[in-house]
Amino acid sequence: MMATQFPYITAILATTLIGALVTILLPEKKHLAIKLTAVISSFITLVLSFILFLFFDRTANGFQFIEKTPWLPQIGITYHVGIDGIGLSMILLTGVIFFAGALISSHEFKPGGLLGAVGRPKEFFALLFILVAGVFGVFVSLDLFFLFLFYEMAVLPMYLLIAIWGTGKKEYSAMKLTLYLLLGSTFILVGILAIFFASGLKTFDWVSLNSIALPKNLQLFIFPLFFVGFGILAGLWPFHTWSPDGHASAPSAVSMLHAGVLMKLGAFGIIRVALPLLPYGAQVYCPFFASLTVVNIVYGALVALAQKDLKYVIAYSSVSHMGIVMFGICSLNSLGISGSVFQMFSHGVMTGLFFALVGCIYGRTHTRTLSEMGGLAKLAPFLAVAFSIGGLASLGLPGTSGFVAELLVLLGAFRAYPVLTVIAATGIVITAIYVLRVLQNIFFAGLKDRFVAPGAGHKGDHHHIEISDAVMAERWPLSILLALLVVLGVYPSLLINLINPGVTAILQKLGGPF
Amino acid sequence: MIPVKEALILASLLFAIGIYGALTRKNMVGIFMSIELIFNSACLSFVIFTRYLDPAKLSGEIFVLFIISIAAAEIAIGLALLLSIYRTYKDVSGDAISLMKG
Amino acid sequence: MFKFAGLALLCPLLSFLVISFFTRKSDRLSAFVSIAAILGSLASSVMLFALVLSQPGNHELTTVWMKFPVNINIEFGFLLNPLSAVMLLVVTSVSFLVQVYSMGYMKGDPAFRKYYAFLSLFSFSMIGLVLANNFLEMYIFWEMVGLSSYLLIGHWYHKPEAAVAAKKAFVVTRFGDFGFLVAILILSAKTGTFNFLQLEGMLGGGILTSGMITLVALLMFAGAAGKSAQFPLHVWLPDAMEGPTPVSALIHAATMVAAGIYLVARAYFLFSMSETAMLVIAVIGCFTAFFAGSIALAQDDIKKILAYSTVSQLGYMMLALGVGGYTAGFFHLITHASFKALLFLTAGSLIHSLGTNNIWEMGGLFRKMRITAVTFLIGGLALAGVFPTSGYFSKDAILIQVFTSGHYILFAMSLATVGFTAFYMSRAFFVVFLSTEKFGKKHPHESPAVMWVPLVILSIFALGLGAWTNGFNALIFFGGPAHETEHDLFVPIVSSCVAFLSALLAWAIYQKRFAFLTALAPRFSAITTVLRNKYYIDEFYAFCVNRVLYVISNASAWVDRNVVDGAVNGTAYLVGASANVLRKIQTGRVQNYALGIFGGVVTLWLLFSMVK
Amino acid sequence: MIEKFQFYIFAAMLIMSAAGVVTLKNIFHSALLLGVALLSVAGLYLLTGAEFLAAVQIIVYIGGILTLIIFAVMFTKDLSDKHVRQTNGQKPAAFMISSVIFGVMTYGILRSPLPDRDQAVKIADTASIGRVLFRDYVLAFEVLSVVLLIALAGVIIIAMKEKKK
Repeated sequence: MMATQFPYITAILATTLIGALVTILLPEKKHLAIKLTAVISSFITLVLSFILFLFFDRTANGFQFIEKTPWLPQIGITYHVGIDGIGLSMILLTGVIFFAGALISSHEFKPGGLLGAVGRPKEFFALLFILVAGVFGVFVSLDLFFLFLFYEMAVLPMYLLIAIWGTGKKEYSAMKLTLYLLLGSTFILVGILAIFFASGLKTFDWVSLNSIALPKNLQLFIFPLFFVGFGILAGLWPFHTWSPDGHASAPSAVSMLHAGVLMKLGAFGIIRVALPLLPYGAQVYCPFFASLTVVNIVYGALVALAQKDLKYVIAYSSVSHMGIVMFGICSLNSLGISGSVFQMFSHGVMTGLFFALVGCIYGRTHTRTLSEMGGLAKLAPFLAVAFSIGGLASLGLPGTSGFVAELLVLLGAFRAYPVLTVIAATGIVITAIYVLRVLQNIFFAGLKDRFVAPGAGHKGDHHHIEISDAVMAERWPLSILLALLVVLGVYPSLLINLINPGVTAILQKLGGPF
Repeated sequence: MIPVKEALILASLLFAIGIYGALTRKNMVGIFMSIELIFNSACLSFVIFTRYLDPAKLSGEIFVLFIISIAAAEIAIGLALLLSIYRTYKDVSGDAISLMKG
Repeated sequence: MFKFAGLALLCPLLSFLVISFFTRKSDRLSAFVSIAAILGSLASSVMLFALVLSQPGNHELTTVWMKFPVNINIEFGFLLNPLSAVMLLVVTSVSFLVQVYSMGYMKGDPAFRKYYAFLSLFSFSMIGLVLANNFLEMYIFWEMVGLSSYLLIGHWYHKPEAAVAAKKAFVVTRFGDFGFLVAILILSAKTGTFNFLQLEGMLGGGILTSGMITLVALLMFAGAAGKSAQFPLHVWLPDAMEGPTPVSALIHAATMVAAGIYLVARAYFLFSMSETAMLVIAVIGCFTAFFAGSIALAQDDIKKILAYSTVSQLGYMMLALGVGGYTAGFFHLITHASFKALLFLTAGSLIHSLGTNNIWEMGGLFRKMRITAVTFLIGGLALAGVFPTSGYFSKDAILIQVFTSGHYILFAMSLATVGFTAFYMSRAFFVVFLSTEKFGKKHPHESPAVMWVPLVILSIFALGLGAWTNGFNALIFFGGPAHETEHDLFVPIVSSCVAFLSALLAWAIYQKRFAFLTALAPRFSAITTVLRNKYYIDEFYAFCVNRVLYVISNASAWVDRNVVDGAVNGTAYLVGASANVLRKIQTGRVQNYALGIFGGVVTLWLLFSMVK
Repeated sequence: MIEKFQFYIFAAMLIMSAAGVVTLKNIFHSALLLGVALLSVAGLYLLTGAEFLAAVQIIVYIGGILTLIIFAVMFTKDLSDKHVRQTNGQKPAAFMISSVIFGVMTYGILRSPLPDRDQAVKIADTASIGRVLFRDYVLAFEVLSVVLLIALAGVIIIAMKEKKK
């Protein structure tokens, strides 16, 4: 097919990097041009990823859209990119979240908006672009060196994005996040180098490395390194504490990208690197890590229940949900891993939605404390509906993608660890409690006196805050995310059929599908 | 001809003395002088080695020439710096200047 | 045949979407769309019922929902047989009547369209639940009815009680659903399928050990108990009365709460394989019936009386299923749907007219609201099981079943419950309709036709469904049709006597107010207090949630902040502190550094030479 | 034999003067002793047959570098009197380190397979050094000249800047 010869993947990476470049070159004052560049290039990446989705051959096994150019052949580094269904679903997710995030943050840069108070849209978007380029890069890399490079590229801009445009104790959070994630990267780097030297192939190429079996001792030694290293980014308990602080301090779009996409890099890394390259290690360690991830699920939900700050609730719910992702991975069977990839997508969309909504709400009420809100459904029905649907997806209600994901993970995990699965399922019950608690606190029950409809406050009145419903710039991104949640909940095969071949390939390395 | 091993031992002794001086001298000029001793020890070794190993090519001697020229440049710059330090601090002892103290 | 099933399922969904996205501007249009859709469903379910009558047995249509390269069967489909056809008929007809009724009841409500959208969503989910051909699909719709119930209970979300009640309903049922989910997980892991018919075959083939079957059955029963408000998960149902009354009639009396019963009936092949599970079901059902009936005795809110009565009746159905009375239990579900929906709607009519729920603020309404009064009476008689209403037939079938099963304690308790039922219904009737007028300046009036016509239709069903007993017995059965036992008159006579005596007692206390009876009241004050407070179960749960769950949750949050994160910050502090010590090495003196360099070189030399 | 004798004489001179350079309290004396040490090295060069180097050593080191150093000593004269401590507190450690360095190097030299006797030596005359320098090492030579130029300029700039202040 002609269409497949166009280097789509490189085009996606290039679009984001060119976007960054253009943004940097634009004059500081031209806010509109900067925002337009951001929205347009994010839209192009979305379109490109959608084209990939359309042209992707669902019947074929293995990787597609492969591009391969030697980069530093002396030490076996190749620019080798390509996607399987797992990578493709993550690319779609990134495209969607990026687009929504660009829209939302363009909106927030308006005077009086959350980001408008800080200003500097140029630097913000440039960093955002670099981050996204890194994210895309990880999902497409078939070379461990590039994978690591892109991984770092995605992590580092986060520091500036949070420390400059964040809220609250942003410097602390940014520092904690960066140091923690770099700790994880160190583990990964050691693991990658160990593979490089132990394989004897003198190459970082994933495909070549995947075709051989690494020595068992080595696998035993480095599998935990990879799992913990990537797990840190995925919020693995007890290495998760960077995430609530980071998410709570970050601006909306950054939280969206971070919780929505960046945390997935961790889980994706485990699926792409740790499982296929170290199958023996996986079999040995996964029962142990499975119990950690169950702690993630239940404990994350319990802690979320006790939070008073809305963003912290969402952040801890991410910890809990990422636990589901990793739990699915640890099940080491096709239902579980497919489920966790699906959950990665679903949670990405859902949490992107949540953080966008939190931004919308915070921008209106100027508070994130749950007890200070109430009854907002009356003034902002759209936000209420959007939050409710997101919440329902979060508690795994059928008809939303969250259900499919959790169901698949539980079905898969039950075959491997029945008792742990039952414990994990209790976490899902607790999720229902805290999601409904949040919904009730913000949107239902009596409307707080402080909040009035637009136009109802008096001039110069500082006691009342005027609350309006979502405007178009907010409705569009939110609607896209909502639609995805529901469509995938009703017709999951859209993704499942993509994911399955990739998962099967991994399972074959693990000793056949079961 | 001179005995090789003794000569080399002599050079290493000179080197050790130079190190000792560089580590203990308080005055920067003293440090410079110790460094010159170290240079000389190196040069001496070069000459001895080239005599013994490769007398035809003279590479050691050429090297020594370069070292001497560089030493000259070094000492010129070093002393210029020393003078400017002296103007600023009225002191040229090695432990007087500790701006980078942690 | 499947065309009709699909039509019945899709009509309400379409109506939900149309109302949500298109007819947002018009109340009338939204109501019209919704009613038209449910009428479509009703029509197709009638057709379906006719078809099933003509060719009984199981008809299955199934498609793959998600495909996996392992032997697991995630599918979506319809299973049509007499059970689902009858249930479908009940659901669509009650939905239809309630939707019509709501036009009058909800008139002028600011969220009228939302209300109809959610009613449609509910109908869709409920129909899907009924038609499901596998456990997973059933679970999906099961959760969705829970969602619609949540949304409708919280219809007046700005009332804090409503918001809390909605949340409580969702969470409590979710506890039960947890069991259901685990049961599904076990089944899937052991058999690789969720399909009812396949599972029936596999279980018959002995794929599970009996212990495993008991476990699965009990877990599944937990789900059913949550939905059908069985003790100890019954607490949400009375609170759910915060929702609009037609919703209570539809969801919390006739259809959704019966889903638990339906689940047990659907999975009867599973339950009947485990005697332990059956016994548990019977005991819990019986206890719930007795217990909720006793609470209903002392309630003042007319909707709460009916709510506890519903819990109690659902207990009956469970009891029937538990003692093997498959037909009887399910028949009671149907008759109960008709007369309980009727009772709720009449209560709605009263509330609509008076604006209060408290029976003591009503009184003497018989003359003002004749249709309501008569239909209420019919419903009450049916509930109390008086001959010849439908309630008589279904309830006595259950009692006979319990009696013949030999569980005499259960029989005694259910007999007592009959007494309770008769007592609280008579009490409500006497206080509301016959006692002296108390409504003061309010002017009670009969409700509009759009409200009373459904009442009349329902009361016809409540009266006449009993005539269908034999036909029903021949249609819905487990194993083989229930044999025509020669009518043992002992049970009906005893139960009727009990009912009559209780009614008489209520009459004496609340209508005649005989002095010697009212004088007794203080002696029972302790019991009344306990009953009024619903045996303090809510308090116990509140304690569990606030003291236990929130304490655990706060403790975890504390641990997270101070132990887990404390370790992180501690590490950071440790690094900082050691840097504080180590920075003293950084003297700023060049010669010190040189010393370090040479010292290092020397040390390395020595080390290497030692290693050699 | 006479050469060996000459060698030991120069060696003794070198070591004693070097020891003086690093230990004497008077920095001016040290500077003078440094001259002696450099001279001894030049002598050793002569003994090894590198006359050209010996000449360069004397011209550049003693004529240039030593002069500079003495200038510097005189500039900072107020710091070189007897009352000022001329050593820091690192004496013991420095002594240990330098003795270990010496020990290890000596050990290595003694253990090495170098024969005690020199090979037959062709006298390296100035002409051959010039040939090698301008043929084989011409590039390095040119670079060196640039380095020297830069150093020259650098010295001037450093000195000038200070004057402005």
